[in-house]
Amino acid sequence: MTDHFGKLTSKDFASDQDIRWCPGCGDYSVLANVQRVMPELGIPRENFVFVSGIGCSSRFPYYMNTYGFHTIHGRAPAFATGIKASRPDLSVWVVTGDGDGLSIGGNHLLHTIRRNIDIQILLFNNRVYGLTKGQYSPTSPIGMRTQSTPDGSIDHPIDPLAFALGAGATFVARTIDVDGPHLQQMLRRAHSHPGTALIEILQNCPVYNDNEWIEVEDRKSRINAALVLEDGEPLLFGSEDQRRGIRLHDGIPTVVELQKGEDPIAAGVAVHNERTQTPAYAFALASLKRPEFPLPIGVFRAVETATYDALLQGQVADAIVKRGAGSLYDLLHSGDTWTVGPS
Amino acid sequence: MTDHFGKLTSKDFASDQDIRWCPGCGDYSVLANVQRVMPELGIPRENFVFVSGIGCSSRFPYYMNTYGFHTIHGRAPAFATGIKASRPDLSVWVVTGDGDGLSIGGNHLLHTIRRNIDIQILLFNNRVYGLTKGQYSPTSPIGMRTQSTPDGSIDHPIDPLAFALGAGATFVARTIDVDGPHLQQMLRRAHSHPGTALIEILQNCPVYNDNEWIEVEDRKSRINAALVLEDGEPLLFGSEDQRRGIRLHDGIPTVVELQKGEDPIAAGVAVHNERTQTPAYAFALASLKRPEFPLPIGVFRAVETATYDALLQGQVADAIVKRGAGSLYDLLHSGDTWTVGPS
Amino acid sequence: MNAMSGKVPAKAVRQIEGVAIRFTGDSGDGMQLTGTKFTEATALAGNELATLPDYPAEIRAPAGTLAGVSGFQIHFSSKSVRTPADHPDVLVAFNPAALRANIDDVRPGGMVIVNSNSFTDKSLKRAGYAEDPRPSLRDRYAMVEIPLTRLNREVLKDLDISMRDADRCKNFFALGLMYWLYHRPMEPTERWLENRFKGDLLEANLRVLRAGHAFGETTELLPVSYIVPKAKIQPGVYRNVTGNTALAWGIVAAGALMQKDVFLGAYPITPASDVLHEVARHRHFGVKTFQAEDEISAISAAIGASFAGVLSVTTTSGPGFVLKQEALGLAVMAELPLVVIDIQRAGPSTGMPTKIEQADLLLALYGRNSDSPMPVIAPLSPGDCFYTVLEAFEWAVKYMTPVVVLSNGHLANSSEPWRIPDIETLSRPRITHWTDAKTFQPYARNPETLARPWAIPGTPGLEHRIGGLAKEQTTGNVSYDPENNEQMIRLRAEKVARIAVDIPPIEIDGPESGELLVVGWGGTFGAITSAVEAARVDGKPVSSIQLRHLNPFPTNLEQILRRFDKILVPELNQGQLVRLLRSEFLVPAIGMNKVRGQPFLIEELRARIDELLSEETSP
Amino acid sequence: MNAMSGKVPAKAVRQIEGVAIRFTGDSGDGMQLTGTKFTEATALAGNELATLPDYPAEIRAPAGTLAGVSGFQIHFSSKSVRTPADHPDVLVAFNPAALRANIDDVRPGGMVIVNSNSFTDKSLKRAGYAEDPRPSLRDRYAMVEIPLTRLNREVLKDLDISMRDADRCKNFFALGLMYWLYHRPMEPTERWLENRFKGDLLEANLRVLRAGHAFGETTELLPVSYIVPKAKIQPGVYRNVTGNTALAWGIVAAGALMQKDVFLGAYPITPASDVLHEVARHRHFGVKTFQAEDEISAISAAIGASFAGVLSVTTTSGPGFVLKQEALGLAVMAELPLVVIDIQRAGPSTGMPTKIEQADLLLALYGRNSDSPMPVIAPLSPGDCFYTVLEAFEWAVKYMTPVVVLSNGHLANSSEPWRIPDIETLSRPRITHWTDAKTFQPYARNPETLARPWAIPGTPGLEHRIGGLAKEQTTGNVSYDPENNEQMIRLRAEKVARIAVDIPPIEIDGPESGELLVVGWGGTFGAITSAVEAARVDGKPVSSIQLRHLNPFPTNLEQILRRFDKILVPELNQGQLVRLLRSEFLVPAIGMNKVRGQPFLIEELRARIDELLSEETSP
Ligand SMILES: Cc1ncc(C[n+]2csc(CCOP(=O)(O)OP(=O)(O)O)c2C)c(N)n1
Ligand SMILES: Cc1ncc(C[n+]2csc(CCOP(=O)(O)OP(=O)(O)O)c2C)c(N)n1
Ligand code: SF4
Ligand code: SF4
Ligand SMILES: [Mg+2]
Ligand SMILES: [Mg+2]
Repeated sequence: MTDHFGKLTSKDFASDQDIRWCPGCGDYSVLANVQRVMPELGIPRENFVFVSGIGCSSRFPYYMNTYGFHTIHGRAPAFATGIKASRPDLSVWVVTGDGDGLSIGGNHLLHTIRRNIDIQILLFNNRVYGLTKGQYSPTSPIGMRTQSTPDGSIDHPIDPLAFALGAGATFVARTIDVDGPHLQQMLRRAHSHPGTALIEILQNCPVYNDNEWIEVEDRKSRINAALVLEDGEPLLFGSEDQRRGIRLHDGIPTVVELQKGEDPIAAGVAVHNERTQTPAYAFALASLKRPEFPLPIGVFRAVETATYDALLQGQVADAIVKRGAGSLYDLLHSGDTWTVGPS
Repeated sequence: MTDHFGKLTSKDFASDQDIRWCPGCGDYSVLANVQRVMPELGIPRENFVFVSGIGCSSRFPYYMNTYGFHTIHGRAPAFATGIKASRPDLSVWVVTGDGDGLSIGGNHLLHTIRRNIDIQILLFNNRVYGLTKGQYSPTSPIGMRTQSTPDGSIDHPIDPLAFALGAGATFVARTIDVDGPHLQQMLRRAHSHPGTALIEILQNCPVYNDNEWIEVEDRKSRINAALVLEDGEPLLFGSEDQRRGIRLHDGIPTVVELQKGEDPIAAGVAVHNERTQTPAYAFALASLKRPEFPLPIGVFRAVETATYDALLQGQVADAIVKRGAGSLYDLLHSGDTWTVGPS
Repeated sequence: MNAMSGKVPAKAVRQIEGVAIRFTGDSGDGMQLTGTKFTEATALAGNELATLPDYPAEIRAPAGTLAGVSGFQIHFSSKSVRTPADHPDVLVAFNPAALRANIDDVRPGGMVIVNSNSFTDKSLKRAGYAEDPRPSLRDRYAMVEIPLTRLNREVLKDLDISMRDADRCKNFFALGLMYWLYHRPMEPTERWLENRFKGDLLEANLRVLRAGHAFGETTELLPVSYIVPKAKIQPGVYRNVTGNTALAWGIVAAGALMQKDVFLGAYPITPASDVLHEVARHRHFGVKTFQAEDEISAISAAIGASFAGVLSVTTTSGPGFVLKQEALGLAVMAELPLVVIDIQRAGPSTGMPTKIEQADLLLALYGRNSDSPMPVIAPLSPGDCFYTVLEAFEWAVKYMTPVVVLSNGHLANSSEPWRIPDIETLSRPRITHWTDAKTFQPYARNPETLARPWAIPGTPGLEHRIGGLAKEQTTGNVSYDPENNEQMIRLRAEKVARIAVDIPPIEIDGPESGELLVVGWGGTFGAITSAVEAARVDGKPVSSIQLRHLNPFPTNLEQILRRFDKILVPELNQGQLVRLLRSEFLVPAIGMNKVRGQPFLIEELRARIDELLSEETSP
Repeated sequence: MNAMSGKVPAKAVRQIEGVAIRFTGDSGDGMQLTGTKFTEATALAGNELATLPDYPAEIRAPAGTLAGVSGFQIHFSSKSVRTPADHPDVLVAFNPAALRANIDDVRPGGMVIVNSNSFTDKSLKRAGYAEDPRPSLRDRYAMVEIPLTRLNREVLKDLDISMRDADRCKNFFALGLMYWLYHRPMEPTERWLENRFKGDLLEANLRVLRAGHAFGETTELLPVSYIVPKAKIQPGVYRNVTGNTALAWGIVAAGALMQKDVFLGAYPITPASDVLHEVARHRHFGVKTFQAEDEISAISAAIGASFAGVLSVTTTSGPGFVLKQEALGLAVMAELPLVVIDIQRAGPSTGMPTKIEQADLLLALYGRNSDSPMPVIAPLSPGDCFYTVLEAFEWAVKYMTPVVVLSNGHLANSSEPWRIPDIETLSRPRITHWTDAKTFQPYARNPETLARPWAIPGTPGLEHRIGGLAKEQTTGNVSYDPENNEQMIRLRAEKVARIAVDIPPIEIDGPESGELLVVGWGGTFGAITSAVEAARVDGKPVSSIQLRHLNPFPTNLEQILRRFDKILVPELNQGQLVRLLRSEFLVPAIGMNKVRGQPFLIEELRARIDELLSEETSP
């Protein structure tokens, strides 16, 4: 038992269950980082709820010593909606995979995001169905050969963040399983955002889709392969001597090569602003794809607008103010009634 | 019976069923225009299949004298996928509503669009559930009071086209129930697009949500309220003496007021290009919302890329070329076999 | 009878036991309102009554067509009334389509009141009549042909309202006439009009209502008016409720009584949507409604809310109930309290959504992968819907289980006078959430109920994980142990079986044993009881029971079944309860099945009862 | 027996009737491969055989833990073999965890072969052993302790391969040893290695295989080797098939035989995914597979494909089957041909996805809103899966109906030698699509089968609309007519009932009448038949039938049931078929239910049979 007066540590967030992921799975790193961030959030442990669907990633709640619900395939956001809508005091985290969240569960993700209910969603994107042994997923690239696509997949992949922005997301971010500090920062940011915060976590599945994200996982290649978003900073990437930037003109992103010392803003490079009201800006970032562009990492968008749970709670509070707390007697006697006397 | 040598007329596409929409419903106009366009498409009537889910709009197939399937709520795109994937020779049209297609059916719409299967989807957007008598829908504006939201709805609406672009749509367009010529043009364009073509049809429901689109339905107010997209033309709207344009700089759309005679392009107004590869451009258009911006009408995006049905058919054809048409004998005798002789 | 005060009716007055009237017209003619007002007046007049509204399937079918006909039937009496009656004694038809759609239901020789102005060539054609049907009907019915449109217009000709508005009042002319005919009080309707309208419209409606009444007094078309004496009714305060309103109030009341917030997750579907609508109006009870993106989300959110510690419920109908089954399986595994209300409608598939069936019983019991037992209750009448919901919530929290309530489209929309319960007499189960961290085990069981603890987030030291994978006893950890799995499956089944101790023994209507027992369930109560009682009045040896509790069954059910030679099980399906009784008790129960989208008629039940009783009993 | 040519075994050889061997080790130890190779060699040696693989639930559980243990059991004999055997006679355990997880299953006194090098402190601890279990086991089993790791490394020490690669060969050392022990041919495995590997890896594997064999010849640990004579097997060409492969080939074969393209819509789910995988490999048959976004989309697409005129099928397991029910209801209403394959797994909810149950029968029958009858077939063995699918397609197109096939996780993954059918003997139903526009009516019915015409898009003049709303007879137009609705519901039920004429009478295994009849269904065939036959050998008056056809039942089922005093219905669920039999025929059938995620043991069936036979027969 944890002493609730002392400070919690990451250990306090580890449950007693044996972890059942394959050796080398990216999920381990995510788990460790989540456990590290939780104690910092200033929330009593008993107020955390982790909710998941089905998949390797969805076993996550079992390993967190918080309240947890491992539900059914694809529906975690709906369960989480019920939890948060009825108990806005809880800190609700959804863990889902690219299959769980975007295949069978795409619709719930869509509607959760558009309602902007105040929860955090961690989408583990390994571009494959791990738990069912390696079929392609909605984020898998065209041509991927798997057991279910021996001749190569023919479905165009979904980009989770473009999808989320299309659904009206108020907070989207992307991070990398093995980059602890960045991952932790994204977790903190997601937590502090009022509304649905979606983090796409690029996750390696060494068994069924090894090295899918190696370009950005690897610290060396990352310099050119990733665009690290920093609020208020120009959209720059590349090494010192090969700096490049992103220009967004007429709605079309392009790469601008910068001379040494050249002022990026003067060269037309856009400056990152997470709070840009129009989703068009963040969507333009989400449309940047390898290999033509670097892959943006960080917070794409963080704008504030009313959350579903707060509005719902507000309607209840307003109703009580306006009509008084409900009286069952009044309800049953409302409208036309008549009395039958003893005969 | 129609004479298949004579030219078909719109009458040939009207079935013998009594139409069951309310008087004044926008669906009538859409039906009439669809029946008018069908004979022009050069396809034998028996090769058309209309597929729908459940809703007022989804009764559409009953009124078309083609093959038709009125399926279950929200799943029409999946049925259509099976039809088109197995019979690429058919011309498959989905009719759906904002509830059918974006509420219960959002996931199928998402995946159909991302697969880019070669079908046409007509999404009747009346921003309400008609058939179930007037609850708010996923496209209803915040605050809408309906039977299920007596205190006003608190869900942020989805924009069907932004959603579709987030899903990777290759063709999206928007049109208006009562604008016959434009509607017909959009139908023809959707038909000629290889891949999933989504048309959002702004549709009036006089019974449960009257005049929702009156600003753009009305020819007078439309001049300022709508931005009619024309390929290769600058994004201009407004009356002669109050011309305005849309600028898309740094990923952020803005309205540019033009002086009389001013060159829009010089003023930074973007030029519409349906074939812009990046979806960021069309998404920027889809992000334009009333009243800050005019509502774009027309084809937002029309880019060509491989369709699911063609790729699938191609895999079958390739397999036959490479391995010969399947032999059941060979299949059953493949791998290790042994013979047991008569004892 | 104030409406008539000061005037002595000049015409004959006859006393009758009861009567059934059906108001019919085009959807635009206001038949539902007319019926409702008549019902209110009748309730105040002190009769027993039952009603049945009948809406067209289309939102707005073309005016004047059969598809657009709307109807409202009311049956009232000085004796007990349990159904809206098989056949109306009086048909009021506002147009030819309404006449055509309904005339075959009218009791032979019954009264048929028509608007003679509506019999134009055009409207006859719209209704599909090749010729005017009235001449031939005059032989078979007491035809009362009133130039309603004209009379109505005349009354209003000096008012500054449009012709359309004037014509829309004519239902109140007819209502006034019917008030006269059956000596109903006018004030409640007048009062309602005054609250609802003002200015010329108020004036118009009041005028035509009174004009209709006056027309009755003077017209020679109606030589007699009728008095239906007050019925013996249990004293109390009454109101009309439809089944759907009663369900909604049951939901709100559960929260109020158990002092808990309530969460309702729902996706609109006919005929369940009105429950969502009604509950949504009562946010000040701390009740939250969530219109989900689909049925799966609706139930998932409800289960989430239950995990979070509020009372939770999800409402739907047939196809939506199917979609909820996977999540329901999780609720069984997670052992969380949840109420699922399925308002059955005619299927299969989309079927006839506005029509009546009771064919989701086996779905409720078996619609999930693998054995996942779940209690099922079915209300017997509109008012009983209220108590059923309360009972379902009580079971759900006491036994930590999802509970299914099976209403149907008939109960949903029909109304009955309902004695408002004394709130003090309603049970108020105290909900206790586990708090002691030392002794906490997520799947430890209450030795009596076998319920596991309801331990909710926010409670320090009780952090735990649940889910759909097989669970170890007591700890709830994931377990693939074969022995454990079998025990958990048996424990869950046993838990549901134990609910039987909370079910009162079922009471037999009629002799305790004998030749024939009729066994019904849920919403067919009125028709079955009426038929069986009528048969007994005729000296037939027949009894009946009506099951509210379908799983588990009442403990005395088996003994009762064994006491009768024959068992007849009438159901609005192809035979569901009858299968359960046969397999459970090996009794040769016989099904009587109707799947026409309509309730049972008393006469058809009666006919089958008589037939069975006259058959030779086979060994 | 070429492997031994030139060498006369110097040790004793004993002839036995049969033996069951279980290979067990860590998931990384290659147990499935070892078992498969042994199976192939055994099949070629001419024995009857049955196998059972047992995978860990996790993808890659931590090495050396109980969770990571993988197993493969093979039972082979010179007599008939129907199950993998309750208890292995021989256990091969590669590490302590494998020993611990399996030892309790071994027949008392059986042989236990272990890798003695693996009994390190660390691995004992990982397996959860407090101390080395071997000393205590030596009393109870014939322990054969071989320093497998060391011997294997020695054989390979001069090769240029990593230690890891070397260690990964040790399963072939064991395999070679077992080949020696049971006189299995080595060539098939050698040939397979040569096709699979090259260079040093090939060399390494071949070497250890042969070294294992040679070790058997020389070691004193194994003084005797065993010969299992050839079985009397029906002549023909044989191969091994798992149930899932047979299902997949049945799907491909249906298209080839009916000369139709095939469409398979599926969403991955254990244990059904392999059917999708296998079918996807055969595009050159004109077979299209569609991995959908979920189960609802998978079946919807399949129904669409059926409407479009191809053979269509959807495959899934428990929770996915639940999700398909709403669309299945539409298929019933639309009367389109469709095959739905549910590979049942242990539930409820997510349950134990890799474990075995047969508990979706009532779901298949009743899982939809309102009555929507559907034929159901369940294969009896892995090879029978092939024929079941063909039969399902035949029914589907002949009767224009969805058909459910209920396989299970046991059939899915276990394999049996399967006599490859002579393709000429397989039925090749001719599919005719309606073409005559003059006489076309979408819901006109074939008077014999009651099937409606299959009229497909692209056919001029047959344009028509179908859907889930109630339909008028013959025309198929939307209809709310009560009479029509009842008739359509009855017609659809009657159509399914008529399929019975196509079902051959069920054959009794054992006397035609008597004291006890055991009734099973689907995949429990092997265990039930083995138990019943063994009981008869011991003189017990017991017969059995195994139902493949669950809806409709074979027409002679009732007569058979009535000929026995007692009926026992063993099922891997809480009692499903037993309910159907009791309610349908009012026979006092008794359930025997097991829900442990495991198949029936012959001995437990046997015990229950003996028990029932020794009970006093109650009246
Ligand atoms: C209704 C249902 N359908 C299918 C499955 C099988 N299933 C379990 S997890 C999964 C996909 C998981 O993929 P993803 O979400 O990417 O998780 P990962 O294992 O890759 O972390 C599938 C198809 C299921 N459990 N339930
Ligand atoms: C499974 C299921 N859930 C719910 C319904 C009820 N339902 C039918 S149509 C509809 C919404 C229709 O809205 P929309 O698609 O916008 O169509 P409209 O009527 O506005 O044209 C709903 C909720 C249903 N038929 N099936
Ligand atoms: S299969 Fe892949 S995603 Fe799943 S646990 Fe193993 S490595 Fe991780
Ligand atoms: S309810 Fe609205 S959408 Fe439906 S038919 Fe009537 S007007 Fe049209
Ligand atoms: Mg994944
Ligand atoms: Mg709508």
